[in-house]
Amino acid sequence: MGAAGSPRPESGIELWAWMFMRVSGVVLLFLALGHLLIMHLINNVDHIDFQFVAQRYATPFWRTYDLVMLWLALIHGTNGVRMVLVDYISPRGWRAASLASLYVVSFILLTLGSLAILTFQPPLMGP
Amino acid sequence: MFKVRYRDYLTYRGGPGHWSWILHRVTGIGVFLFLLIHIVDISLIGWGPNIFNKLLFLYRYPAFRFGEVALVGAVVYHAINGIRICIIDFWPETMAAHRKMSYAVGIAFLVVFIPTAIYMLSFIL
Amino acid sequence: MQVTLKIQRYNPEKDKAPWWGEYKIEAEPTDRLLDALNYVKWHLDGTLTYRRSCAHGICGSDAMQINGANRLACKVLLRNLGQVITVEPLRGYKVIKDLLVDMDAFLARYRSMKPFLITHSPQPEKERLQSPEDRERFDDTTKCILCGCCTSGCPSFWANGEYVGPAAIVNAHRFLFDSRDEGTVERIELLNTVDGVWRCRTIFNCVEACPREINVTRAIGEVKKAILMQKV
Amino acid sequence: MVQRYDAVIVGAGGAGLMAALQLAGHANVAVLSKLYPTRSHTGTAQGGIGAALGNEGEDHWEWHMFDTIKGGDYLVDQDAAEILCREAVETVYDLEHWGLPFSRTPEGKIAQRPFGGHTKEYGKSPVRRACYAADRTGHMILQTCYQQCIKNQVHFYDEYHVLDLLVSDGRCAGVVAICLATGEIHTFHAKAVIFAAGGCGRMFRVTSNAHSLTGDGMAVVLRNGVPIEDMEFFQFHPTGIYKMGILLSEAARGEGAILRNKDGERFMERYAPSLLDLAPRDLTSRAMYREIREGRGIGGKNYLHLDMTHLGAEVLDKKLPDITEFVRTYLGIDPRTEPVPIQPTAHYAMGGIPTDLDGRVIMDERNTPMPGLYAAGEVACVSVHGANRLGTNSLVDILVFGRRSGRHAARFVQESDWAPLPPNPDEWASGQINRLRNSIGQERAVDIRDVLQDEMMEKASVFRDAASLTAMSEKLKELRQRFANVKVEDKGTRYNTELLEAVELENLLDLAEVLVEGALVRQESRGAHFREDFPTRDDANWLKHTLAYRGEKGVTFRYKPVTITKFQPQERKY
Ligand SMILES: Cc1cc2nc3c(=O)[nH]c(=O)nc-3n(C[C@H](O)[C@H](O)[C@H](O)COP(=O)(O)OP(=O)(O)OC[C@H]3O[C@@H](n4cnc5c(N)ncnc54)[C@H](O)[C@@H]3O)c2cc1C
Ligand code: HEM
Ligand code: SF4
Ligand code: F3S
Ligand code: FES
Repeated sequence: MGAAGSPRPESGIELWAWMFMRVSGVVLLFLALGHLLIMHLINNVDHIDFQFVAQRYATPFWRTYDLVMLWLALIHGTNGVRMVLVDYISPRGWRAASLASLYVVSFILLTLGSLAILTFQPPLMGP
Repeated sequence: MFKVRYRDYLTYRGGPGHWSWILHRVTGIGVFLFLLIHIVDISLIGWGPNIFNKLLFLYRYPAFRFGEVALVGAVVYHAINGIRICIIDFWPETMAAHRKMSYAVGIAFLVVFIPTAIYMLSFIL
Repeated sequence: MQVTLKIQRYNPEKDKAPWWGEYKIEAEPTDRLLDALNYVKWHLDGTLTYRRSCAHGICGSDAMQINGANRLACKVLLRNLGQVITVEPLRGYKVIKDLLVDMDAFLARYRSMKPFLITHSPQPEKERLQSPEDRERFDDTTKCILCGCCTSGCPSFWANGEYVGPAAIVNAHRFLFDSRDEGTVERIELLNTVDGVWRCRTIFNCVEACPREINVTRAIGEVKKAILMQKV
Repeated sequence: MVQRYDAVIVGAGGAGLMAALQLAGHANVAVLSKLYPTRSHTGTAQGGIGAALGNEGEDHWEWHMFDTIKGGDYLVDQDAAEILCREAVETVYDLEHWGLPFSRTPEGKIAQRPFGGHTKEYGKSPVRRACYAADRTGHMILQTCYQQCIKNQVHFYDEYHVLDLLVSDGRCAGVVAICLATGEIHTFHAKAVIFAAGGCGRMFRVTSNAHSLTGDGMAVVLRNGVPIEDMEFFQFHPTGIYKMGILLSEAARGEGAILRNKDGERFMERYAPSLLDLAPRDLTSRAMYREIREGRGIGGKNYLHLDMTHLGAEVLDKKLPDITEFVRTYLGIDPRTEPVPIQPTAHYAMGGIPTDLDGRVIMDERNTPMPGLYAAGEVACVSVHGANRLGTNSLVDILVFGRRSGRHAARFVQESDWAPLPPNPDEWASGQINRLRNSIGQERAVDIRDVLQDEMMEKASVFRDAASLTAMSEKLKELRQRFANVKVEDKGTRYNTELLEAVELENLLDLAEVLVEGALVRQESRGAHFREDFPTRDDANWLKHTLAYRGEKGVTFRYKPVTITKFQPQERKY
């Protein structure tokens, strides 16, 4: 806070972040709940194995589905955690450091996950 | 440095919105952390069926199965409450009924989650 | 009826840490909590310190935590509080003595929001006209008495005191939605920041606490929407 | 610690802030206030501010002036009343331009409602003259003025309690105040001081006034040789919530609420056949006391009913929301369906520090000003309210004369230099604080105050006579002796509110004495001052203002003629 208590001027990014949280939330509502429904209820982890994934990824639909969900969930979650960190960590240095780690981790995982989804080569059907 | 004053959150007698928010935040962080792990394990699929299948075994331990139920609960609560947040944000006039909406989220969550949890636990028990 | 007041006491001139004072008093169920505090101060312990003035919920002096929630001591009656009543200072501000906290930061935030009518066009000789509907648009937020109940009850503010807080936004809303005001752009610059409206997570504690029954969250929501309209 | 300013304003209510706005930008000015500015009692004013805008029916400032003078039982200085009523109009427009959210008429103009004693064509029928913002007009005035001060970067010393006035060579040299947060004594050396410290209703048990309204301003100047004018005229507002005194604005009756006794009778028909429930306050309060005395109080007790049940939810919720809420909160009853128990409540001091038309404090009947000293608002007596103030006129008074005193002071500080500070300027104030803090007596301030408030209520309120006033005068002597033994448990420095309550009590005792002695001497009945042993107005002997001085030998009096310009005194009938 400045001496007069005026808030720091800002780039206006918060508005977009706020908007994104809501839009991605609504889309995730369908994607994530759909994902849970398919993976954990209709099927359950007992049935899930390499084979199962391989079958699913044979069609581009599920790849796209998972890719969109991955991006939205990860960015939504990252921004959510960013909000939490900015709430609780006030000292500039600590804040910058924690945010940087968050972004690095998220970026690595985003790359990793995207590569996994995009580059996965389903082996030919068979045992 | 970390100025989280847990005592405040738990002892202040706020309204239902207070509790909704605590849960939304906790579930959000929880799901995010799970997501991080989940991406790592899924990406192992690139290493071939052997490793991947072995790893998925982990998910079949009972402890993980309970965790899975909690995960579903967290996502369901976060999702339903997220809808409430979106509604009040885009239609501020609905705030007149803000208490009712928080309670409604609670009820909707229980309605969805209890049968789901029972169904999921029935595989383990 | 007999009630026990458990009051958080702290005088930094004497005490190392806050402690609880317990006072048993006879009172009428229709007495205000402020009457009970006055009784303690006047008859049991003269050192008990708090602010008060109007005694009917208009000046905003005696905001404090009563049974764990922010209220004005002069606006709650004993009959609604039970046999044992806990009284603590507002959260999120520095305690100066007993129930009296430092409100400077709170008021500085209010002042930072340019809480005055901004106009550029020339003044008419008589009044500016304003339809009853336009007047009604911001009626709710004109009621604010700057008591601090809302900001001090906001978890987002506890987490981070950089948040300007609901009270400051309420007062910005009062001008933003006044059809006579021409300072929309300046005000939106102030509000469209991390520490402005976007730190509000629609928790509604402010609404629950506001003794003037202002729908604070709604006002904040309307400001968010107004920013959206401006920028998108 | 000594600070230097061109001008210092004591009090941040409507009057103080308005004065500050005139000085801001022209002089180095500081506003001292024992409360944070927006906590000032101006914020509690509900009903409205009177100005002959004529937005809802024809109106003229001359009519307003006539009502003010007649309402004040012809003790009003008519040159002052003329200024009040003329400048009211531009003041209201100023407030509107500053952003005050007045309620509006369908055409978008400032809405106006009827109020007690305000009439058209010199008393013919009620007129809509009170401009309002729902029932929180004072709140909006206070907020708006404070907001303008923020805009103009006025310098505030919040939570500074003024203890003493500094006078040297017959000139005002500044004030001494205690900073509540630290307990330090500060001397403010100033060319001009404007007192705007509000009223003193807390000398009565049942009052609409805040705990903080203890007449500090009046007492501080009185102690320094300045007289107090017309203190015997103290207004009792007819509709205070039973026992608590919380005010239910006249706006309620303006919107149609009716006073009823235990038989459900609209008894005002007998006392004021033409204005009925909207008769001026002195008359209405007396009528209520009569009803109670004659056994027509509700259940034989000392209260009556204010009936709003016929007004409908729309009017209650839209036009009187705060009042409706007070009734719900404090009485637990719904004014839509049940009548509200009410009783007259001590409300407003017509008297105060005597000033001329520019707010300069005057020292005697020849209007000799004390250079550099000003007063405005309820603390002052210009006198525009005479023996009885009309509803809505105080808000006009604080703004019109707050502004005039500010403007005059702004000119004054350009032209003059600082009066020298007296040696040891804070000697008296520090002495008072130390004496109280170190006192070894056994009296509790609260016990003395309780007696004061109860006895004043009984002996010096709506009805008075020689016997009751003499008894009260004796009582005050006894209380003063007890006060010498008052003890303060809190020996600390920061926010020692117990100590301040003792200071405030001393002020109340001084003022109660002035009130009681003045009332005892004034052997007539006029406006709010009603002597049962002298029940009629006596213009031959008493058409004059009281100036009370307090010295070694107690209170002494001088008298000042009333200025009469347009309206000759007549019998007062409604
Ligand atoms: C309940 C109620 C309703 C009313 N309704 C109306 C109405 O509808 N219309 C109308 O015209 N009038 C109304 N009045 C009367 C009117 O509101 C007051 O007379 C007027 O507001 C007084 O204003 P002021 O500026 O003189 O003083 P206040 O607003 O009382 O301010 C006094 C200031 O002085 C400061 N102060 C006091 N003592 C000291 C000290 N020792 N040191 C430093 N600072 C000090 C205080 O902190 C405060 O800032 C009403 C009054 C009451 C009580
Ligand atoms: C399923 C549908 C989802 C919806 C509708 C949704 C909705 C929202 C909304 C609206 C917010 C903003 C809250 C605010 O600004 O106050 C939010 C915050 C958040 N979300 Fe989600 N979300 C969903 C899924 C997820 C997922 C899958 C994750 C994890 C990766 C997640 C993690 C978070 C986090 C960490 C926050 C921040 C919490 C806080 O600031 O208190 N959300 N969510
Ligand atoms: S919005 Fe309500 S709670 Fe907040 S400061 Fe204003 S009156 Fe108090
Ligand atoms: S409690 Fe706080 S987060 Fe927003 S809704 Fe109220 S300001
Ligand atoms: S004392 Fe004024 S709000 Fe409670």
